[in-house]
Amino acid sequence: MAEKKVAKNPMKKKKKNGRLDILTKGFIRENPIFIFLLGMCPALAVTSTMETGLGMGLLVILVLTGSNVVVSLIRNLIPEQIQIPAFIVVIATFVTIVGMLTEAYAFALHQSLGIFIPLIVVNCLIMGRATSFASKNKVSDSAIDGFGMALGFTFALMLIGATREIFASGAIALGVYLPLPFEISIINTEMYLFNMDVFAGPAGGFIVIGVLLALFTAIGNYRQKKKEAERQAWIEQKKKEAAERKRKKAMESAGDAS
Amino acid sequence: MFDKIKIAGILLVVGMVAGLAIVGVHTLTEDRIEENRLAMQYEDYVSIFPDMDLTNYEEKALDQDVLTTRITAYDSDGDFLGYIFIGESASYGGTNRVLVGVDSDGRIVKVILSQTQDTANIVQNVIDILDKFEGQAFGEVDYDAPSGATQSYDSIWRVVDAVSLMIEGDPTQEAFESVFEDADSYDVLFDHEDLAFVEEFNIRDADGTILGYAYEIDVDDENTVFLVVDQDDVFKGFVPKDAVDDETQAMIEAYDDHIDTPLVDIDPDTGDILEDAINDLKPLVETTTRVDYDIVVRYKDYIEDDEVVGVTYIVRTDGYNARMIGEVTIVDDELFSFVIRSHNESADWGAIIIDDGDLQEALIDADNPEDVDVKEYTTFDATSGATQTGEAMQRIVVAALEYHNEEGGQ
Amino acid sequence: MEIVQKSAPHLRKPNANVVRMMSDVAIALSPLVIFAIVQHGMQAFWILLVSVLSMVGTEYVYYQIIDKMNGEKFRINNKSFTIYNFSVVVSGLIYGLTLGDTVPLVVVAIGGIIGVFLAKLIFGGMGQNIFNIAAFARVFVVLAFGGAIAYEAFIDADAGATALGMLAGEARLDGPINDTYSYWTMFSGIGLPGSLGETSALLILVGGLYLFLRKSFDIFVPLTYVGTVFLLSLGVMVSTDAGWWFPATHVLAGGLMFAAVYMATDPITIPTTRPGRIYFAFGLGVVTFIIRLFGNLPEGVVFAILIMNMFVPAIDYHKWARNKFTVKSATIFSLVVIVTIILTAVGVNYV
Amino acid sequence: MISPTVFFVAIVSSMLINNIVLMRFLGVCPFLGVSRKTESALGMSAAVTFVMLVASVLTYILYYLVLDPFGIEYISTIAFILVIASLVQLVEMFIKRFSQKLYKMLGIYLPLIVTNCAILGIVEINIRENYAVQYGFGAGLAVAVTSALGAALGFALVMFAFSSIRERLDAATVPESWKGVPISLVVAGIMALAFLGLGGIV
Repeated sequence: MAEKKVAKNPMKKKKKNGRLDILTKGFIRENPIFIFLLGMCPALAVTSTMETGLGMGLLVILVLTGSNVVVSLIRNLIPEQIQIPAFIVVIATFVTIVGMLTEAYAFALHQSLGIFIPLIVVNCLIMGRATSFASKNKVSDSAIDGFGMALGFTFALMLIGATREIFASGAIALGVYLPLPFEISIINTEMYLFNMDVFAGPAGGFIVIGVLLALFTAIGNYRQKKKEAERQAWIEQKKKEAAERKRKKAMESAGDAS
Repeated sequence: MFDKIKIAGILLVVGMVAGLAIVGVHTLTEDRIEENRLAMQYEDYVSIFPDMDLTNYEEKALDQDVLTTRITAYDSDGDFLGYIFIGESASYGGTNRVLVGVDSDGRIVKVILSQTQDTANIVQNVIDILDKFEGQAFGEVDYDAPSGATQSYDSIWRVVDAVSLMIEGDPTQEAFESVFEDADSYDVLFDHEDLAFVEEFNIRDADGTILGYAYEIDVDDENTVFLVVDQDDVFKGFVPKDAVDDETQAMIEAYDDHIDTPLVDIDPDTGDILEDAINDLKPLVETTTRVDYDIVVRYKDYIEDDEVVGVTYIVRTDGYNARMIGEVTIVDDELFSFVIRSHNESADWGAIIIDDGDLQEALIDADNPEDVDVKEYTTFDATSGATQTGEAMQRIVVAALEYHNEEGGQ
Repeated sequence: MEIVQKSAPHLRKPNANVVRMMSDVAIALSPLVIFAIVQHGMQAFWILLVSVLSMVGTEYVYYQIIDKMNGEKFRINNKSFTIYNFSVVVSGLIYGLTLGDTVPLVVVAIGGIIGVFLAKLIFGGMGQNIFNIAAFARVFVVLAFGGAIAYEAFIDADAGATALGMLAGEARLDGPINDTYSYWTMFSGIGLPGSLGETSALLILVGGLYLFLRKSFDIFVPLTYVGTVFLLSLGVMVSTDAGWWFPATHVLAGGLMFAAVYMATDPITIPTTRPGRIYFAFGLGVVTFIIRLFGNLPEGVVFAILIMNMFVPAIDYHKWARNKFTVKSATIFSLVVIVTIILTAVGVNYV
Repeated sequence: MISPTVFFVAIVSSMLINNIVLMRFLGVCPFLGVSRKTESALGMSAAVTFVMLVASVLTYILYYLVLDPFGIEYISTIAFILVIASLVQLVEMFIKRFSQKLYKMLGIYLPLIVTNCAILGIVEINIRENYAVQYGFGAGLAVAVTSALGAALGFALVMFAFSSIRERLDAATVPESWKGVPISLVVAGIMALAFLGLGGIV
């Protein structure tokens, strides 16, 4: 049994469900922050708490899904030469609208994100998805792609934010910035050692992302090594089988001869 | 050509649709955004008086060292809610902006640290104790400082203290106002050590003109009384600072008959501390003339063998630590003697230069005391603070000479 | 074909000399350690012990884990572990000596662990680090645990300020120090408040002299560093009429001497060429003095070391790094020095 | 008359204390992406400086002469990004036409600048700081340009230091999983930590 398992070619990917794959790939495999290093500015600037990270993520979900849909809708109407300016207009429009909505309905979030709301316009992630995916695929796929990618982005921001917040204040709060009907601490260690101011500041942001990235790279490397080992084992086995076959053939022919 | 027009047209359409969408959302959200911005601007006010009507309040600029603004808050029915005092005071990282809310009963509603540059940990330490101000009545505010965030905390209680003075009023000022209606400010002149009164005040009106003088008498630990005279040394009565007990009140009332008689003509026979004060003051009033000068100067005749031979000036200035008072005697337009009568310099450094006497001699001997290099008379180890002590001494002599020359030694 | 690295990395790799150099530094530090324990009591001993142990322990555990991951067998003595050349011990000692005697031990330990991990191990260990390990650990502790340290010694200048702390902010030209501490106190360090190791200029000089005689450090770095601060404060003294206490305090009272002798001379994190080292030390002096005079913090040496560390590879950059001063570079450098002094001396009147 | 110290404070504060990369997190993408070689770091810095200065002049004028008087400040984001995008396009064409040398130096970085948040960020900050209200239109423009120049110089300073550190790190024995961006981020973190020490110098 075990041998059979090894014998499966690990290089052959099993066929995945297309839509689900588009949705989930942004989470880990093509995570915009940890794998592609897109949108590092907001990843550093708005993640001093988990909630601001979540808020930024929500805005990006709205903008990215919206712009992907619109870009995909008009992809056949826009000539090649003016693609970029037209996309910029679309994205900037969405950002402006989302910014105004935030200011009206989530004012605390708007204040804490500050300049980084208009800066969503220049987030490479959004322009990148518009040119590389939405302008080539149909509307429903583009919507799913935008949503999934932004979800991955949100996940990364929340992870960074949670790490920084727990070190900076020893607790993770929810309901301070987002217009939620409650205000609670999800985690509260109440440990004085966790009051490391530095993690709320810029230096902590860089260091936390650096450490998380190293962690992700280490996990990736470990997986790749494992995969590589599996592949090597498979090749060995194939070689062995071939040798066996050869030997058998030789023996057969030898037997025939005798 | 047509292609280019087409491209331009498409861009135009995209732009127009985008513009329309933005304008649409803008009209939808405009009012709410404005509301939110207002709420943020007045966030601190609202957290003190949640019912405050933000469209109807009065703002008055206060001309003070610490307090900058007073907001009078009303609720939506137009009823008076209380005051919000805004003060600014220096702390470690920069200036702290502190808001103190006072309700109509004169109690503290809330103290808010609204702007600070101190580090988060220090601020946290301070915020924890701000709550204890809540509900306290002025006059009995408990200022117990926590260990740790000293400067931050100091900056806050300075503001609360200033508000307290404004609400409660300054007892000294009120006492003076009960004698002189126009009294607007006062300044401390001299400390007196061996006399029945401890401090001497100038009382001024709003223009800065001197209305009269007051002498503070500590009857006992609890009761303080001022002896007030006008600028012609006419007795204006004793007035209590704060409330005094019945015994002291009786002592004061015994002098009511003498009000509006010149001080030198009063000859009481009560045998209490108030009598001592009058007796101590009489010779001062008789022998000296008070003048108002940049550095406060007062002069009296210098008498030797019952003969007036010169003028003695008493000059007050600020030394390194606090007030320093010197007596400069000028005979025949020349410096004759210079004595430091009182000072607060530290015993190790500043006082050495005074006790040494070298600088006094040098100042008297010099043709022009302004040219004396004070630093030469300070020991190497004691340069910094002692130099300021020496410079204060120099200022005293120079001021006396200057005044003497201007007034012609009258 | 392009030759990228002029100062080859092997120059920075551990060699036989390192053991002698590092043990020399440890010997030079020992009078300071004894002085710290005498002056501050057992608390100083515990702080130094924890700071050294945390750094040594982190490095040991790290290399054991790395070996394990590479599939090697467990051995008690690990080949990459740098306790054998005293490098990590010296870092730990210096880090401990920059702390005040009121820092909680657990904070000391966290600073040591994070310091040696983030500033040394992930850069590839001994000889590869860009930033001074002790300086990074100290800065991290100050900024992370500002609250824990502040109340007693560092940030809130009112409560038990160090001698230099009295000169922070508004009071920077007031000079109350001589009223409190005599020159002898500031020179000998007896009774002077401050970090464990920084107070005694006398013992630091003794250690520096030992290192100089053993040729274990580049004497030009501390000379330039202290000289720059002295010249700048002299300029300010002249322009503000402050008096001799001003330069004396800036040289003697803070952590300047300690940093100049033990931290700024760390051969790994300073430039490789002689002129480069002098530019580096001059930069240290300027940054230190600017932070002290204009900044929020009373003390600037550790920040200055980190800031200048980040420009070390730039100073060493192959296109302009030279082993000797040329007439041109010497002229430009002297001009820069003069202009800096004049700017600081004039600028202090406008701030 | 506005005092010259305002300009000095503006330049020092936006260069060192509020350093655009280390403290404001703007332009982190080029900071990490184009800093492998010192030459390219310097080229990028030059391009950023140039575009940043011109963009802050243009957007400032646009905002206070067009958007503000007509009460349409809320479309400023879209207006600014279009100005920057077309400006970059123009500059690219202009340089290509007139100076091949300059084009070789800046050419490949110019397209990257449109999506560089440093430019849009500084322009937005200039408007938010309300210089025109504080100092009047003309002087406000001068202050805005000065602080943009300071920001660009700060960008160049850390780019230069960072790229030389990365060149040295390439030769170091950095553990495999820390190689590249993770160790660079930690270096940037330590740099930010060190820059905190400069707080309050102006």
